[in-house]
Amino acid sequence: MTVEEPIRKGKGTVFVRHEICKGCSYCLDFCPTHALDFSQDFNQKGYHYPVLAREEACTGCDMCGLFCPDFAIYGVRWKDLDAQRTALPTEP
Amino acid sequence: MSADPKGVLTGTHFLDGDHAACEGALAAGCRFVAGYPITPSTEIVERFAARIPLVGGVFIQMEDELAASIAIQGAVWGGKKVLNVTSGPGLSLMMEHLGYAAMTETPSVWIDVQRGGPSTGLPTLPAQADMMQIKWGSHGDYEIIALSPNSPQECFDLTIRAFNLAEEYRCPVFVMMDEVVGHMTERVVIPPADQIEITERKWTKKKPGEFRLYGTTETDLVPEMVKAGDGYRVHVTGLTHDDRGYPSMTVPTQARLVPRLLDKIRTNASKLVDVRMDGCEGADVIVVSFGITSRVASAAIDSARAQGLKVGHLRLVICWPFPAALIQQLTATAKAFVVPELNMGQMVQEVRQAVNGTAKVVSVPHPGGTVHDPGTILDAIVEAAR
Amino acid sequence: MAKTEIRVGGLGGQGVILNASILGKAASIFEGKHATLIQAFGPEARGSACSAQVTISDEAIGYPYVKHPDVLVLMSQDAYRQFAPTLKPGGLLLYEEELVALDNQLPKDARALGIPATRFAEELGRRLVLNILMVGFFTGVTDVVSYEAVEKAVKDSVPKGTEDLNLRALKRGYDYGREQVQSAASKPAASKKK
Amino acid sequence: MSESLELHLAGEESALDNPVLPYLRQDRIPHIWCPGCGIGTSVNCFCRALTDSALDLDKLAIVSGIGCTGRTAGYLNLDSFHTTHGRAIPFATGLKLANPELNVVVYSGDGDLFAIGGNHFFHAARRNMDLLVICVNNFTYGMTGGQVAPTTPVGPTQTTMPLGNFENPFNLPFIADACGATYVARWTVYHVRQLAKAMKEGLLKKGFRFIEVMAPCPTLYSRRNRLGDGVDQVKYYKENSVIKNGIDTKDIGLGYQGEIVVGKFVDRERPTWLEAMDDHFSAVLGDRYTPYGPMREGE
Repeated sequence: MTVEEPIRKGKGTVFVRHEICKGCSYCLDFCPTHALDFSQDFNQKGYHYPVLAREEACTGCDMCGLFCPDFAIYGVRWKDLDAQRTALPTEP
Repeated sequence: MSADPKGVLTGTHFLDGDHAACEGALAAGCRFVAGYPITPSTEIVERFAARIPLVGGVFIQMEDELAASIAIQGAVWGGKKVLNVTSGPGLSLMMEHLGYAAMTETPSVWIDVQRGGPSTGLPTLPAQADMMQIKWGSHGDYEIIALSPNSPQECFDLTIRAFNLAEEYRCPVFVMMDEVVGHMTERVVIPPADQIEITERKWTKKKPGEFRLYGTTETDLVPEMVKAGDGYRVHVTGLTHDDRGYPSMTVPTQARLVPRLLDKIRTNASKLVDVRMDGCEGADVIVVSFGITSRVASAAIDSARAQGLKVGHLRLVICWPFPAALIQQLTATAKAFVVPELNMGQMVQEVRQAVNGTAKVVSVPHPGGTVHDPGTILDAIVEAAR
Repeated sequence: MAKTEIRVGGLGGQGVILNASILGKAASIFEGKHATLIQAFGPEARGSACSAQVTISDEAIGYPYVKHPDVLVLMSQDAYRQFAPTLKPGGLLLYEEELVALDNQLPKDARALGIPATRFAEELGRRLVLNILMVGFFTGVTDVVSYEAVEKAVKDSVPKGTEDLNLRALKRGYDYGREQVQSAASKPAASKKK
Repeated sequence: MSESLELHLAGEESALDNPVLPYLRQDRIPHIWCPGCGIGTSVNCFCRALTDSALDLDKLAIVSGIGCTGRTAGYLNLDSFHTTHGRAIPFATGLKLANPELNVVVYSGDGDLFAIGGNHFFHAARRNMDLLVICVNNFTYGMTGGQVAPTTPVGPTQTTMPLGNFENPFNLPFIADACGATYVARWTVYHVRQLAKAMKEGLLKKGFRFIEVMAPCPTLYSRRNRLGDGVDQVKYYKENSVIKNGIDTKDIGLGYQGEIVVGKFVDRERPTWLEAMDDHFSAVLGDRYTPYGPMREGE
């Protein structure tokens, strides 16, 4: 599976596990830059989950991750992710 | 393996049952007691508190019996062998934790020095009226093992045995003393440590990842154990749990777990039976007794035999599991069973059930406070022999 | 089968239990006999009536209670009131003679020997050794346990540092007991056994 | 681009997943807590504190009682014990004393720790038992359906206070302080960074340490009292909290929808129970004392 690397509009991004999100809205409300919105879709349990609506606003600060009661989202700075990525084993 | 000499007070002593039981616990390797004083069991924890700094271990007096009976279980999962000590009202308070120990299969020894009840009852006077409470007192279905000493020497010996059985079966094991046995002083011989056999905890040899906390086989219903801090990252819960220990409140999990908790004892019942029989073969009347009442009954039996009656004596050393099959066998010759006990008729119900109508069963109840007059038991024997 | 049933009675704090325990220990540990001690806890309060029962026997002891003792050792009037009527016919009463006054409750043909044990204890320096004096008195008057065995039991039972005092108390009680027996024997009226 | 990162960007689980996941028993996630419940946020902060404290997780044990917060033990990938109602502290006491190498954390709710288990809290604090006690205070009994708790403020309706609560609630930090705790703090689940830091401090300190975590119970407290959802409660915490480190704990009782004083109130040193025992026996018994050390029976 190939996914296009998103264009880096901001300093960071978020990762979401849709299926364990319960749509509590903590991440949306306490995102310092209001970068998140609810999805239009439902997950399997019928909740709208967060999506990064304003990529340019995300700093990767991980406040969403800290607030999330369901361990469903976390934020990361691109520079930290790059560091992690270089630590990953390369593809054969 | 043999006992750690550090805890063994080898020699001949003049001890009461409470103190002897404490020495039994120390000899068996008990190094943790969380106690709460209650008459007439207090001397056990007092002695433990005095002895343990010399032996190496911990005694802590908790704020109540609820705390004591769960702190010991924490200590088991921390790796210790533990003793829980109480009497009447304290035992009632501990009932939830009896269930927790049974459900989590936490090996632990519980000494109940029985006093008159119900409620505060007779704090300083004897009874044997908790026999059904330990069997049925916590909610749900479970099995325990119970031993009943009738002398200070047996308080020592059977306490060690209780510790060994607790490790073997991973269940609460009771030493059912009574005030008379607890406060009765006699010679107690404590052998050298190398003559005391100790059952080690069933520590697993499996590695984290391979190990399942409640993993059992069809031939071995008792799971292996680990302790906190060894890297197994176990989860222990009183909820119905699967073999990983994880809560699983489903009908199939309950249907696997609860029967196993019972069967690990019940399928070994014949192995666990321990009685002392005296003249039961060919006896017309058999007296079934336990604890201090067995000594009172022996006086009555002597008198009855002096009158020419054929009387046998069956003393329960292990009361639970109850030796139902053995008693059923004895009905082949015995025409009556006499059951004196310091309660209004508890174990006699088990005898009745075992006999199942094939012989007469005579209850000799006593409300407690003192022991039977041997004459009362004699009268019952004579009446039963007719 | 030689079997002696003893009841020791007094007030909490007089050392009733220790007294009985020393006798039991002397017999079972130091003489190889069998002994069973039962403490009668009264209603919880300390300082009230207190008693202990000791059975000493050559054979294993079944029924552990003493209903009609062969020997009563009494240190208070309350204990006397409670237990004097239970003494076996022909039994022996040993009593603290300044704390217990005899009356007609004692069974006929019972023997009674008194000792001013509290006074002796004060003379030795500690009222607390009253119970050891009574143990010595018992040992001197009866032949249930030997003096040597009792001496060992006392040493084994009393707090460290008090052994000398307690052994002096034991000796004093024992000697007084021997004297009483001899003087009773010399007076035909008091000797019912012969 | 690695496959794991691709999956990641597609919203799937991967090796780069949420850094708190290694602390959780992932086969038990999702958890049972309601949408907007604050317990999960507190656990999230606790996981961050585990990272920051750099403790050996094999030597860390967690003990919970019964109730919603009591389920925490079941989700953390540590030696974890789900005990009986109210008795997490005495169980933890036995565990700690049996194996002093362990860092033992009690994680439970306000009803469990202060109603049915209140007595144990007082005594463990008095003894300075070496435990970190984290109390998630949601002002109600959640698991049983919203009954009045010893922390419910005067005013709100609960199923067993159908006309509104008229009982005075506990001031938890004041109790902990008065009973002798070495560390006392209160934060809300709005204060995620401070809470994670307090939990780290608590994990690294000795003695009886207490952290109160105010958290919403949207299902049975907030909505029932027309206070909105969980997120509305957390916003309320944000707007009404005042940080007052070091303030006298007697002055920080919580009213209904009033000012919330948060902060670190107590940080002091006292010998733990085991230290006191060891010192005392060494002094009194000298060479006769067999020092108590971690040991397994039979070793």
